[in-house]
Amino acid sequence: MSWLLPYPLLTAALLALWLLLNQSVSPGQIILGSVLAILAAWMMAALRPQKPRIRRPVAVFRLAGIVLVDIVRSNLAVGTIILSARKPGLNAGFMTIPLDMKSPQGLAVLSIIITSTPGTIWLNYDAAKGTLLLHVLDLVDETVWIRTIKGRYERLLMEIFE
Amino acid sequence: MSEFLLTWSLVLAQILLGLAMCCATFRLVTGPRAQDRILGLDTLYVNAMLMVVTFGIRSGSSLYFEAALVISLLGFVATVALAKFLMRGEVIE
Amino acid sequence: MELILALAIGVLTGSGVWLLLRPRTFQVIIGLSLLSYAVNLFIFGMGRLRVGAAPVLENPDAVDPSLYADPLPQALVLTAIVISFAMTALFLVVMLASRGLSGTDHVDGREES
Amino acid sequence: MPSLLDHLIIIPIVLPLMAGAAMLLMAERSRRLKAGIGIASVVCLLVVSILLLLQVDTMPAGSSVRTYRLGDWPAPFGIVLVLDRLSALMLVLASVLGLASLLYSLARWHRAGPRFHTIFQLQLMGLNGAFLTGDLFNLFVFFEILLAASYALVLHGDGSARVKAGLAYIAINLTASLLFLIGVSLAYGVTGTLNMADLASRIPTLSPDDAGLLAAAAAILGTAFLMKAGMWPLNFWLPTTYAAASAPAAALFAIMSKVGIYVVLRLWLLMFDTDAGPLAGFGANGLLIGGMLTIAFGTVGVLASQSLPRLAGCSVLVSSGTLIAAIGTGNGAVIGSALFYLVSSTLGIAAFFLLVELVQRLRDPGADVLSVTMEAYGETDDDLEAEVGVAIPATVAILGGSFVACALLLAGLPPLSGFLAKFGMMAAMLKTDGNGVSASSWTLIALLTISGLATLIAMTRSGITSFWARMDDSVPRVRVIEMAPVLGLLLLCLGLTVAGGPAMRYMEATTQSLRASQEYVGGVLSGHPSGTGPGENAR
Amino acid sequence: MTLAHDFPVWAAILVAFFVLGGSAITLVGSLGLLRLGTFYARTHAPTLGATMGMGTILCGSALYFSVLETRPVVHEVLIAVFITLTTPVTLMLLARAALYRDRAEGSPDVPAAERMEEAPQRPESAENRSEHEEPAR
Amino acid sequence: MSSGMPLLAIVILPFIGSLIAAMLRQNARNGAVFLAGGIALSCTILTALQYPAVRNRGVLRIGVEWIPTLGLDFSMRLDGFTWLFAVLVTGIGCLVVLYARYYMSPADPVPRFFAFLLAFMGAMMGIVLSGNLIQLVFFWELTSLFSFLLIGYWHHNASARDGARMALTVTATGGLCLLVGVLLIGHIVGSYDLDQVLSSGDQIRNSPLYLPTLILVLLGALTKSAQFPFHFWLPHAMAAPTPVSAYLHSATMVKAGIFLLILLWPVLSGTEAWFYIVVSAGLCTLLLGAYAAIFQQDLKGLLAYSTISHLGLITLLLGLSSPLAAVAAIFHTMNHATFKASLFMAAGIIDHETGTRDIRRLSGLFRFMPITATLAMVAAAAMAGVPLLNGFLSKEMFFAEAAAFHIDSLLDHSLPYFAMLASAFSVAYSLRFIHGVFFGPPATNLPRTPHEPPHWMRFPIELLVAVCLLVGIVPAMTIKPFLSTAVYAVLGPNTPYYSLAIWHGFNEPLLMSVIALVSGIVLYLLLQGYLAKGVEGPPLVRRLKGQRIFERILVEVSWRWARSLERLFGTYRLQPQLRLLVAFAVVAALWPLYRFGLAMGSHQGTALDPAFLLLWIVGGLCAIGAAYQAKFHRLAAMVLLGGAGLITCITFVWFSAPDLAITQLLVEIVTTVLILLGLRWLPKRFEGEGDALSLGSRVRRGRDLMLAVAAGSGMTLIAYAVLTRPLPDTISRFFVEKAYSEGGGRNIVNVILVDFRGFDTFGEIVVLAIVAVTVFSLLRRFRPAPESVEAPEQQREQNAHDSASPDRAVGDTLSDYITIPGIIMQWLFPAIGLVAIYLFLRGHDLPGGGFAGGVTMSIALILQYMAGGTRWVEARLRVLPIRWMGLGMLCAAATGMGSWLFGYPFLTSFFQYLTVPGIGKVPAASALLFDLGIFAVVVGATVLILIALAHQSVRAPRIARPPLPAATDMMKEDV
Ligand code: NA
Ligand code: NA
Repeated sequence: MSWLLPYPLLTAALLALWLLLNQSVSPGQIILGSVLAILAAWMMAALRPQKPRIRRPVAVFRLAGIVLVDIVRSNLAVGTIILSARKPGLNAGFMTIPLDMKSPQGLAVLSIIITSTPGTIWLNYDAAKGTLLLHVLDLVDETVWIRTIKGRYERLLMEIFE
Repeated sequence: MSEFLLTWSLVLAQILLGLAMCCATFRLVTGPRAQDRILGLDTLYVNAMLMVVTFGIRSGSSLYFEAALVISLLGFVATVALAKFLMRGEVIE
Repeated sequence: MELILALAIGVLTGSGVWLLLRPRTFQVIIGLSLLSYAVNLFIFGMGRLRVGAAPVLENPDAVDPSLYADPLPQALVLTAIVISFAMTALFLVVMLASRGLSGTDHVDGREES
Repeated sequence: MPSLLDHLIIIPIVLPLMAGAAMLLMAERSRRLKAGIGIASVVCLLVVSILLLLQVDTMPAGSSVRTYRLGDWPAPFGIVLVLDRLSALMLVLASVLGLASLLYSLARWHRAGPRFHTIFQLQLMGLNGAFLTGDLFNLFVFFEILLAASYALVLHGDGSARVKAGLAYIAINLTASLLFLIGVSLAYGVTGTLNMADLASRIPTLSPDDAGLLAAAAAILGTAFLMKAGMWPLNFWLPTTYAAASAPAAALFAIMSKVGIYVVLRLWLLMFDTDAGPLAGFGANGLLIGGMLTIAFGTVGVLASQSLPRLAGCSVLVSSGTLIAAIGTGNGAVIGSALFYLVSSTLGIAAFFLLVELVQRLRDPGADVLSVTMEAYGETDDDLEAEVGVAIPATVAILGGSFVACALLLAGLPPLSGFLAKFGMMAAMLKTDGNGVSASSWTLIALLTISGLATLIAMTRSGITSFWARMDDSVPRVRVIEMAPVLGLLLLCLGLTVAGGPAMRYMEATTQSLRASQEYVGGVLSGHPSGTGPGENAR
Repeated sequence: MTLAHDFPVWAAILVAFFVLGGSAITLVGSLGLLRLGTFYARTHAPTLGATMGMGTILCGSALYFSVLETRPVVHEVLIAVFITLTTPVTLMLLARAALYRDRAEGSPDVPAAERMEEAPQRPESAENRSEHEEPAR
Repeated sequence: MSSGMPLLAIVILPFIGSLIAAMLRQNARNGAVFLAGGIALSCTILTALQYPAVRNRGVLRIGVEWIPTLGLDFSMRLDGFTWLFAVLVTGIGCLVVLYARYYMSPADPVPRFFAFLLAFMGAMMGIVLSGNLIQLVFFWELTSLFSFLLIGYWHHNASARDGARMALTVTATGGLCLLVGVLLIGHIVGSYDLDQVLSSGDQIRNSPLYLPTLILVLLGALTKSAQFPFHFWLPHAMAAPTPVSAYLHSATMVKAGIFLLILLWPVLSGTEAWFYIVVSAGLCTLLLGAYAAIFQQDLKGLLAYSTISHLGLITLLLGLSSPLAAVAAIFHTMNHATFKASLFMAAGIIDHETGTRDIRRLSGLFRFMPITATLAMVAAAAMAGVPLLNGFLSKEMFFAEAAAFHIDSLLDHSLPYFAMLASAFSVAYSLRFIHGVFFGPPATNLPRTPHEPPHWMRFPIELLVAVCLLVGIVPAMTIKPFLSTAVYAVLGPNTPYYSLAIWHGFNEPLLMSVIALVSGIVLYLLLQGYLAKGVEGPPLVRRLKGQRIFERILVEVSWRWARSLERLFGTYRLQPQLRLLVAFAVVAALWPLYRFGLAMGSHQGTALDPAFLLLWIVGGLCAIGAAYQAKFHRLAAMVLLGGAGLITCITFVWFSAPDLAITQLLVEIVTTVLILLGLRWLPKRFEGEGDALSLGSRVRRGRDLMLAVAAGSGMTLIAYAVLTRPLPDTISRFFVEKAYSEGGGRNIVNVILVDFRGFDTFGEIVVLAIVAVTVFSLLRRFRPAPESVEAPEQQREQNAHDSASPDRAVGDTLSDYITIPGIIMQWLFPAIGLVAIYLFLRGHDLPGGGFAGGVTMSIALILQYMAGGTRWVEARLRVLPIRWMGLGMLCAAATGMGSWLFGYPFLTSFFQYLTVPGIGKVPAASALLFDLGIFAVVVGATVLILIALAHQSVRAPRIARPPLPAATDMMKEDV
């Protein structure tokens, strides 16, 4: 079975992608989509990526909810800074956060979360030291950010991926 | 009523997006550094994608969806290449 | 809108021609790209401008040509885009080869005296 | 069920494509196999094009146009291939040159870079397509094919001269292609059609307001074509590029500039003939003057050439100028002879390009400059006054004989066909039915004469340095497969002289049908499709 | 412009709100490109458009088409997913590249790499800059 | 017909012989001689046998249809005059072959010599026997060609080369003039047929084109017959082997000019223009030649100048336009041929036996070769016009004509005196020839010891001298019938009474002869002292060297002028060429608009949308910015270009072209990656301090700016004019109506691309494939600029940093940089692939299609290359782009040909709805198969282009090798 579906989750996602693209859940599209999704997964298998393992699917949804809320909040915050401050960006600065997570997939998701959230940007992850360099637009208190990232995101991500 | 509302909100939205594109273009044209220009281009891509989406609503047709989809999926490739060129002096090593 | 597009074509052409006449190969390649945008828009414009009338038959029975933008120039532009991409690639590589062999990126393979 | 013979028209396009594509699937090493396929394909092309020529030639007068509806869509909507005398002639010419160059390249050039055979086949496909298509935009596409392949062939081999020339060649042609697109689309924007025959049929009904725009479209197109044809002042790239290209490529290019001529001839006669209203005869003077200036510049170039390849390149200009000016006269008899000239000069120039490379194996590079300085300051070294002839190796003798033949062809001297061609054009210009001979005809006659003389002087100069004033007596290695194409092409020219009657008759018939544009228009728009199916609703 | 006559007003109001709101947020974000003083600060600006701006406009679109075609039209989700996946990639790579360049020029405004202090400063660093852009103001 | 066949044979046989001779082995001396001799002899006999046909004023004709549309037949014509000439040409040809057998060294590869000689003879016979004027010119130019080869036979001698080239240049130029002249005659008469032309004398002389015709024809004739001022080539032609000189300068080459003058004499002569031009040319030549001959030191030089002089005499006679003079001219032509041929041969024998031709060194040869000396003396006496020899008879006639009255002018009145003067000169040089060579003390230290030549070598001279004597003594019994036949053929009813008697009583001509003879002897005696000094060249006119002037002019005109003209009106640089092309196009487009007027249309445009205006503010700024930045800030220019492209793409969306928008965008992306890949190999440019603009470059920039503005405004103008016009009745109507019903697709653009105009797309993929293959092969031998061979600066620094840090390995910076984003890029790989297939499959009905799908697929691949690097990807994926392209093209072509099986033309599409269980109706169109081919080619080509560029970085070790010198590169690889 694993030769047919090397990445079942990916295959499912690709099938979903196909159905969404075609805006149809007709049997024909499901069959065609499945075939294509399997083919695409084989294509992916050729690249021999590390197999991600998702241990706690529930955490995925929690994380998604948290991130969504954070994004909306940060949007408003950053918007306010841009519009209101006389010289916006004066508080911006770099900071380093030590990370415990090692899973590349987890790190990738973290990078997406951090960068997607307005106000923070992922600059560099030093794999040797396990430190992450960030740039933050409103860097008043580093600890707030460390708490947010390590507490809110990294913990959940480690639950999911490690 | 709804027609009036939709028409004008969309026209206005497109003007806002157009202005947003002008802002991005400011960075694109003035820089000062290469990274600023690339950032401007990336912003321009996102704004353009949104412009296409509003245009789709305005024309009531889903024919323009794929254009937006392609920008969203592949627009980043150009900027990634530019960014990598800045960092490594080479796009493919 | 017609005027805007016509002016856009003019600006692209002007910038493209200016670059085309510059002495550096890179300028020429950018100029050719700008010119090809201008030409693509020009071809496209030859079918006149229609908003919200994409030539895709929503209803296969509605075959009144006045409902749709002229599809032919669009097909022509598609071909033109592909060909100009190919030619850009070729010109680029020849430009690199020339730079490597002649030691200069001047279009004439040597700096002007 | 129509026979395969009905599809003969498209063979010149599909066959080289299939051959070229199939060769992409073969490894780089299997050159011998590829050479075999290439030769087989070109020989087939030659046979097919001769068959097509015979086919059109035997068709009744007034309906000598055959069409092939691609995708079975009727003209003017679909793309049609149109075969008439002119296109059949050009097809034969292209495959003759193709065969000669391909054979020649088998000696060494096909090993000088990867995928030579594919490119070569596709080059032929582009040429054939350009000659056959009856659609303006499709013409653009085939122009791009033949240009793309020609870029590859210019760059084939190595060396900075090729790359440098290639860069300029590509830049100029890309610009011209953009002009082509502008012209085609503008014509579409004004008339609403892309089919050449349909375009011609719409011109008489064109609103006077649109005449200017259509003429502008034609002028822009004309610029692109005349650039390719090598009209002054758009032709400075030509000698440089042709001289830089490898011999078989340059020989094949002899017909490339003729593609521009072909299109001008076809479109101009079709669009702006007498029933074109205010546009009738638009641009004739431009062609005439441009052609004459081109002859003049080409002549100067021939004289100023320091090397044989460049001399050959400049003689392309002379040939192009002659043809452009001949078209510009608008005189049917002149155009008829000009077609004969086209064939003769194309064969001659191709043979010369092939020969030049062999001849250059004889000479040391400094000889060219030396020959002129010796001429200028006299006092040659007279020490070796032995009055015994020097034995000439057979190779050198054959090369020398071929060189003489090329010189005669290019200068328009007997006994080869160049003489008949020039004579025919001059005689036609003088044949005025009682009206006086125009000043432009006098000028053109003078230019033709002077250009012939200049070519002779230049060829003599370089021939003497190459063959008679050789410093060393080493015999270059020339293979039979290199010499045979040259001799073959020259023999064809001799054959053209001997069979001048039938050849000239064909050219006259071609011109007549070209000038009767209704024949073409009618043939294409209503015409006799060759590959029709059983019925309308069969689709 | 083919806007349906019988489009429900409530939906129209919602769509208008989403679309206008989204574009306003996007404009604010892009305005950030103008207003923010340093490159790193500016990198935060486009995320507004790429997250909430995009999200609301896509919501508007999904709502509009769902009402128009009286069936759920949700393929806008794809755009959201793709933008969410791709924009961070660009920004990360770009910001890191900028960091490298600033470090290489010895800019005092960026945190130095651990060993960078010891690495010899290149005297020709100004020249390196002149290739692709003007010196930073 | 059959009666004319020998004429054909006479012309063709020599050419056949020539071909055979050319194929003989180089040492096949006797074979070549027998061949050449046999052919010359058979031609002579064949010619002689035709006499009965022409004797009674008959004309022999044969015509073979050649090019009827041009009014050209291949026709032969023989009358009394041409018969006589033909006999001369073939007869002397026989003798020359015999003579050459002994003259040419055994080491000489004579087959080539005889091949040229025979061909020359054939060409000469062609001239003589031509029945129409174009054919005459045809053979005329052939004689120029073969004489060139003959003169240059000993081409290792520079003088032979120069002499040959000069002869060719002068005579071929004349030939071209003659061609035009003949064309004019044809224009006037309406035919090139000789009989018709000869009967249209009045028409020609009264034509307004008479003068140009005359001048052009005379240019041909006078250059060929070496008349002043074109005489200078002849002495230099003496570099030829002596048999050649004997042949060319007695009976053939130079006589071709005379032949033409005589042939056309009935139609061209008799006017003042004719008189003045021909007489002056003849007179100058006569005097100058004779004068120069006296002072020559080379035997052959003396004979050459004497030939010039005698040709002048004949020309002068023809110029007089009187029938009697014409008779004299014909007669003297024959006589000159006989004595001059024998003299040349004699000179050749002397040269052959003594090893020199220098009169200063030769002396007293009578002792060593009495027979040859006697023969030469007789021939020389004929040349001098001594009684009882043929030369005397014609000279008498000449004197009589010179003294006669023609056109009342100073020229006419002075003629007798000049005639006597020239004759005196000829006596003097004949004396010099005889006295200087055969008498006096025996010569010492000659290169060889002289003795009599082999008998058969002398035989031709004996024969010719016998003719001289016989004609001179008994003209009535020998030459008279033939001469009268010839004369009648030329003059027809105008034939005058003339007498060939030796003795006409004491009359003016005799007196003149005596005076000339005596003064010639006196002159020679007076000059002996001067001649003994052995000075080169004739006094007074020594500085006037025609050859030097000719060479100077030739070099000046054909080289220096040509080079400066080429520089002035041409260029080798690209920029001016592009400028010209653009300017030409702008002018060409605007000129008709100006001429026919340009009105804007009245079409109701689309309403202004402020957002669209904003878009193009952005687009315009990007375009102008790109133009501004491209010189020093390449990356900025690229980014700006991308902005302009994006706006273009949105414009397509705006105006209802979703397919275009998608394609434009995809291509945009690929192009950016492509140019960036290239940029790595383009060393940086620095904005140097020395970039202050010079005035010249300011002017150039100003001009370019104006051109750019003109081009831009022109495009705006035209675009606006069209955009505001209503759309004409376009062929698109058909596409809209048939797209679904007959094309089976709803996306009309795509149906056009794969069906209605699928052939365009077919071509387009071929272009793509060609370019990809070209890029590939160009990059296989790519040598980067030396500055960019190394890894980029960034990489070197980052690697240095990595290796300097104790806790980092080289490459860590890269992996820190790319790993995390790389994972996301990897995730996107199958997604993009799926989207590619989606775009491909839906193309026929909705925006998308094979091209869009193909490019998307290749972007998916390239993204992996960007994330993981070349080696990483290629260790995992095996992409064979060339195969993809080949298969794609074959697939497209096979789809196209598939319709043949059903009896339809290429690319006819088939579609129908298949009902698939569970899916429903599925459109199955052959167009999809075609689109698949496109997809494959696009993937293959795009990937090949990008990967080939990307591979350059991997090739580093090979690249690091210094580039080979360019020109020899190919050779080295090849051999
Ligand atoms: Na962020
Ligand atoms: Na017409």
